[in-house]
Amino acid sequence: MSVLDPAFILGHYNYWVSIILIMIGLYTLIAKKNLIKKFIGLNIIETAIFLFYISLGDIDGGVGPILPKEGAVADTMIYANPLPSAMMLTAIVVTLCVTALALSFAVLIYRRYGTLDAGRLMEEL
Amino acid sequence: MTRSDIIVRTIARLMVPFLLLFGAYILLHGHLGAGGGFQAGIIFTSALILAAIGRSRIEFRSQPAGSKLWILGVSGAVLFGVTGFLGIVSGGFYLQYSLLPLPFPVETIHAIMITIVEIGIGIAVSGMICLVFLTITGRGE
Amino acid sequence: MSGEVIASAAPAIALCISLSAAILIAIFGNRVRYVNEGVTMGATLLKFLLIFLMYQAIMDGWILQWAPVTLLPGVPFSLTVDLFGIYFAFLSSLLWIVTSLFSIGYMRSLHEHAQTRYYLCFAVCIASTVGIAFSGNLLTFFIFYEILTFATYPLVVHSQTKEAMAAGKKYLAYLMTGGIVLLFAIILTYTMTGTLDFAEGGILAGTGGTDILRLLCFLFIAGVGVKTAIMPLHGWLPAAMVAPTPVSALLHAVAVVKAGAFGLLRIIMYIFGIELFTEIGAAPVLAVVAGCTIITASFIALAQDNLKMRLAYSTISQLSYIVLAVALLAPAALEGGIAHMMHQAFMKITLFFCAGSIYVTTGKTRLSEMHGMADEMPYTWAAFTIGGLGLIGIPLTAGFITKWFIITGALDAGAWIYVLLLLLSALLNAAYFLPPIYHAYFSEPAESGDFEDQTSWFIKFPLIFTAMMVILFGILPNAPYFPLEVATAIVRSITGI
Amino acid sequence: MIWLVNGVLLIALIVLAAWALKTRDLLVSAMILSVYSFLMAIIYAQLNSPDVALTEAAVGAGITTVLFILAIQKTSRMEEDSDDETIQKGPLAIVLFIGLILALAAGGMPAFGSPDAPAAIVSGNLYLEEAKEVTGVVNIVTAIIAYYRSFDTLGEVTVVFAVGIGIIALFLRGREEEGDDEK
Amino acid sequence: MIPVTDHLPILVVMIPVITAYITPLVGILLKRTVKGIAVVALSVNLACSLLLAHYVLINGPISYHLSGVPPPLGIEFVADHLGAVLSLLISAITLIAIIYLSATIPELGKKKTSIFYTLILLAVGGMQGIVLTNDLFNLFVLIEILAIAMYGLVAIRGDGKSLLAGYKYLLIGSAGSALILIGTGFLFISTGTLNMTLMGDILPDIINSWTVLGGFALLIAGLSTKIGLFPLHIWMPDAYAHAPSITPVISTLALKAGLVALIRLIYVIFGPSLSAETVPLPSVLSLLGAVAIIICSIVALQQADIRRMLAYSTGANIGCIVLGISFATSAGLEGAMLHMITHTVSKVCLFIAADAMLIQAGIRRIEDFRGLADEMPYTMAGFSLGAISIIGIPLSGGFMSKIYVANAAIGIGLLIYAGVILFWTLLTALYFFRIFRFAYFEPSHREHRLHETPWPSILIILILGGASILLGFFVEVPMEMIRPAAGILLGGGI
Repeated sequence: MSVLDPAFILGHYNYWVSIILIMIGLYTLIAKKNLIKKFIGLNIIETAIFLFYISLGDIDGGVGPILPKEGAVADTMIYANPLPSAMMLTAIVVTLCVTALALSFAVLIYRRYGTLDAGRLMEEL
Repeated sequence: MTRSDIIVRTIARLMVPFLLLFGAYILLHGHLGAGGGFQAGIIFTSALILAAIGRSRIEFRSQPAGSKLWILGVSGAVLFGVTGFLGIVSGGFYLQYSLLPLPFPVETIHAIMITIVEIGIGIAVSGMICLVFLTITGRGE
Repeated sequence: MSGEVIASAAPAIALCISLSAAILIAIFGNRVRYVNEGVTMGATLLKFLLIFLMYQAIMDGWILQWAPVTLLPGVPFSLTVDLFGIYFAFLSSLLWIVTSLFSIGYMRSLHEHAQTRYYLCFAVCIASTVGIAFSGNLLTFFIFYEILTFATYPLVVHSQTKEAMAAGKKYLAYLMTGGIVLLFAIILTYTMTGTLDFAEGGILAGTGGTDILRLLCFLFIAGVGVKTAIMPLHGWLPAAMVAPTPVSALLHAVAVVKAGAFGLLRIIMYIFGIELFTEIGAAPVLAVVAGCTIITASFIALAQDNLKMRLAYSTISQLSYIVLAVALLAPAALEGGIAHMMHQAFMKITLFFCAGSIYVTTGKTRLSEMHGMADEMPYTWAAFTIGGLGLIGIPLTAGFITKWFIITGALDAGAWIYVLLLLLSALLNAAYFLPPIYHAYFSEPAESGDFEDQTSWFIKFPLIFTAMMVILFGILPNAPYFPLEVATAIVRSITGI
Repeated sequence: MIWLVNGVLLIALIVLAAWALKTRDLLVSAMILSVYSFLMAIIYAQLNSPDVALTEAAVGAGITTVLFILAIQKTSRMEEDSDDETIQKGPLAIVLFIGLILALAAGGMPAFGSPDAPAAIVSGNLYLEEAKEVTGVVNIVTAIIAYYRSFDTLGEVTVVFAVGIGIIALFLRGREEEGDDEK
Repeated sequence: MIPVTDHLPILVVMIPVITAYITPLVGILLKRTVKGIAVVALSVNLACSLLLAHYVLINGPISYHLSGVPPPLGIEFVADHLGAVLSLLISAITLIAIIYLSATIPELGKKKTSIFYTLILLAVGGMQGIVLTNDLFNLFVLIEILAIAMYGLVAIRGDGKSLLAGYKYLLIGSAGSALILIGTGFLFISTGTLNMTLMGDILPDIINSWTVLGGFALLIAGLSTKIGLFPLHIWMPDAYAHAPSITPVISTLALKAGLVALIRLIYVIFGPSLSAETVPLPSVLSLLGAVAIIICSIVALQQADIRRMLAYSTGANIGCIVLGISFATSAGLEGAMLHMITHTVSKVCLFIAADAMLIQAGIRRIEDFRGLADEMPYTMAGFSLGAISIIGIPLSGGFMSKIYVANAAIGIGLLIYAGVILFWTLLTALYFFRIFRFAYFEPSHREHRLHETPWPSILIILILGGASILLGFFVEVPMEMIRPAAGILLGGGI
């Protein structure tokens, strides 16, 4: 499969978007000096990763993995893979927790030093 | 206290019961549709935060409120963690419920236990996240 | 190692005697008076007795072995006592007794500080020296070899002056680097052979190409060469002379450097094997290095005014006799070399004792200040004379015997150049030992004022004893248990002649 | 048609992310993040993952944003970047390197939405086949979370718990110190 | 009915976690009992780990299906020899640390102390889980539990510097977690499963896919932040310098848990298909390890703060372990695992001794060691024993493990790495001898004579110091577990 093949590019477009988002987020995380901004970056990354996982779980023409209440699994229906969704639910919580922790750090650090600039703060260490 | 404050607070107070109801719905019907313990926990948290906004005078950082939430968070986690040991006691693996000596078909036992687990998650998450919120906000203004 | 191997904890007990002495000293040394000295003396005597008993067993053709645990697959922690090992252990434990006596006299007279640390480290040093002697494989050897390095460090920096700390740094830098190189060689050997046991005839034969063996040989010699003070790896030895004299006497004339020499012999004879060593062409190179060391060190010694420094360079020169003897690869030279380990030890320790005795009594360290001193200190200078003559190689002293054997070996090997070199070295020895002796007896004292010889018998006895031994070795070289006799037996067992 | 909507949404995401990166007003940044999360939730729903969509809407657009706003309220609203606006080369290099790895890796993946991707064959379909009979739960995601992989969920609860007490611990000392200051 | 012994893998994880849940409540209700509960829980945990190790040694690895669902649907725990031995190490060291902690003056307030215990217990649970789990996503969750507990443990003191150190750690750790999550996704998309053993079965067919390699690289990069592999070790010195006493000890263990994850990643998931020809990543790892060894040691030489110095020393040791892991031979693995054990024991000894000195005498800087051997002889003796092992002076644990790693390096013809390890010994000796020189050969500059540490601390320090030396002599004891562990891993796991 050639890299320039439009089918190849289109067939993966969700992945490309999530990669771009991950890169933007990572740049925010590394390059931005503001302690809160860094974690806005982390949230961008994590959300993009969720997008990546959810994309890999989806199947063309499928529906969400909620089966009909009655009767056997309908053969005619295609369901999306439930496992990535389940994993991502856990990951969302983890991200929320890490963000909460990081913001607490930021609030407390601001209270101590009156700045959120990483460049200045790391000199204090 | 401005007029808009009163409006916001009244709306917030009015929304609390609906949010709680919605949370309960999400929690108990998680096995039927989208949603589950965690989402319910988040909605409960929102309700509690709104309640906090609605009654600005409340001293959430005071010891009683804090420790109650703490008990909530802990009991949810313990409920989940200890329920898992039922699996071992009933002769299976940790978190395995199929061997529980209940007079239902396996399917029903699972459904019951899944609900219990979801409740545990919901309680733990709402308790702890609320606590986090109140800890961050509960001071400094 | 030929002979019947029997499992016995005796070697371990011999080690433990010194170690428990160290522990006792560590615990009680600062609290109870005379514990340091009492425990040290008790341990020395006990240990010597045990080693003497083991000596008998070994002479009967047994080999004692104690290998309780495995360290690497196929390499146990092995204490194995064979003839060569017990020979070295005997030497160090015998000299430990006299040095302990001397230490007591020395430390008391000078009211030294930190005596507990001193005696403790001394005991550990002796334990590791005996451990080196008893090592059944290279790894065990290395373990004790390095422990010796680290245990000597506190002794070198004993005075804690700036100069001493600097010397200590130098000492560690040299010896640790050597240790690392040696360790590298050991691991390489292990990877090539899967074993590290000392075996007669070597273990390396047929395991690798000449290049890798040459590299290995180089690494080994560079590794142990540091302790053996082969030039240019000798820098630590003169620096270490800041240590108290008993330390210089026992450790730097005997234990540490002899551990190096012992290791060199062990590696050449029991890891490479004489044949392989010859095959890879390492011997001539080693001989050249040793020859250069002998001559250069002698010349440097000539220029030293500080008595201990002169002795230090003399030690460097004398050690290379042993190396040269090995490198000549002739049985007679080998015998001479092995015997020289012991002979030189006695002669050199006598001289160091004398230096210590002079320092304790008069506080003098420079040769130029020692003119005319023999009248006041007759015993000391008599012993000095015997030791000095011995090192020159005057007949009827121990030194003559070994030099004779080495020269015979050189003649056997057809290495004329080394015969000449040895003779030249003897001349140089004479040049740096005779003048001090002459001045001590016949020159006028530099400064007036007599002093009384108040040296305690703790100091006098050891040097008289070792001087007597030098004469005895010279007169009765072949008496049972005497070095030459044992050396002959060792060489016989290796070469199979 | 759907993919066109998706395409627009995805491009909007990139624009929003870049804007969030660019702006110096943290409050704006946080609001953008909220919108971003909301759009993301719509995409998740599009991709047949209603549970995650619901959660992302509640968490990403809701709770997280509130957290950010709280934090910004308690600190300062504007970034005080001491350095100028230029792109920093070191971080950029790292990001490009990781992006390269990601792109290479993504290139080898099965096409998006392919029904015979290994993930679907090896485990996904198994859940779909047996989960309903075994657990009596029709939302398979719930079945996985609360039964098949409930240990992960227990771990998740533990993470929440750990963060909760961690944050409380951090703020505790603050109180004590403040008490000291008042004295 | 499942035999009770089979439940040991989950018990060692859940006992600390459940105890952690209830500890804060206990802290509110019955303040005095927190220490007791933590000690009891960790003692029970140690007993379980011992039983587990014993069981595994005799009967072989245990596979435990959580929720009673076998893989690929459920989560699997595998208590193989590696997991069992690390579990034992973690339980034992944390128990010792907790006993030490409860025997010393608490440096935090009362409420914080109970939270401190809670976080330690959570960290223990996380570590135990990491070394036992055989599921990649579960590994991620457990790593997060551990990481969050560690962030809390670092910053719990709440003063400015510890907050900054904690934030730095959090930042690097979060980036690492994100990378781990992406890497997991790549491996998941390629193999369709999360179970490591199953992945290992599937991967050889698709090993050359970019997706797999990219996932592998990202996972390793992410894990590097957790194990402090150069150049991602930068959080360590600050975290260790400003955290409360026991945090570096727990962190030392946490690094080892991360290394176990690395070992499983390389050997269980990639397994035999991983060799230098197909995937060059191991040689990259070797290089990183060697560079870590040299650079961290050189930086350690320049440190004035004892804990920073120890942190950089840890960085170098991690490099050595990674070096051993990257050789992909049983000798290398054995050496790496042995070094994990010896380094943990000795470094914990050093940290605890350094902490005892800090509490007792406020000693933080290396210059303060002047005359210490005179005033605190036993503490200093324990410190020296630990240092001897870290340096690698013969017949100590550290010496033997370095020999094993160096031997492995020569075994595959990479003499240069053996040289690096030996040279590193010199560097280590240099920075520890600085301390020895101050402590043993220089007079004290203090106005008051210091008092010796209380005896429970001394006892703990001396036990750890003695253990780090004795490990060298009785190296066969851990090797008995390590050898089969290496064998199993090289066979691609169970």
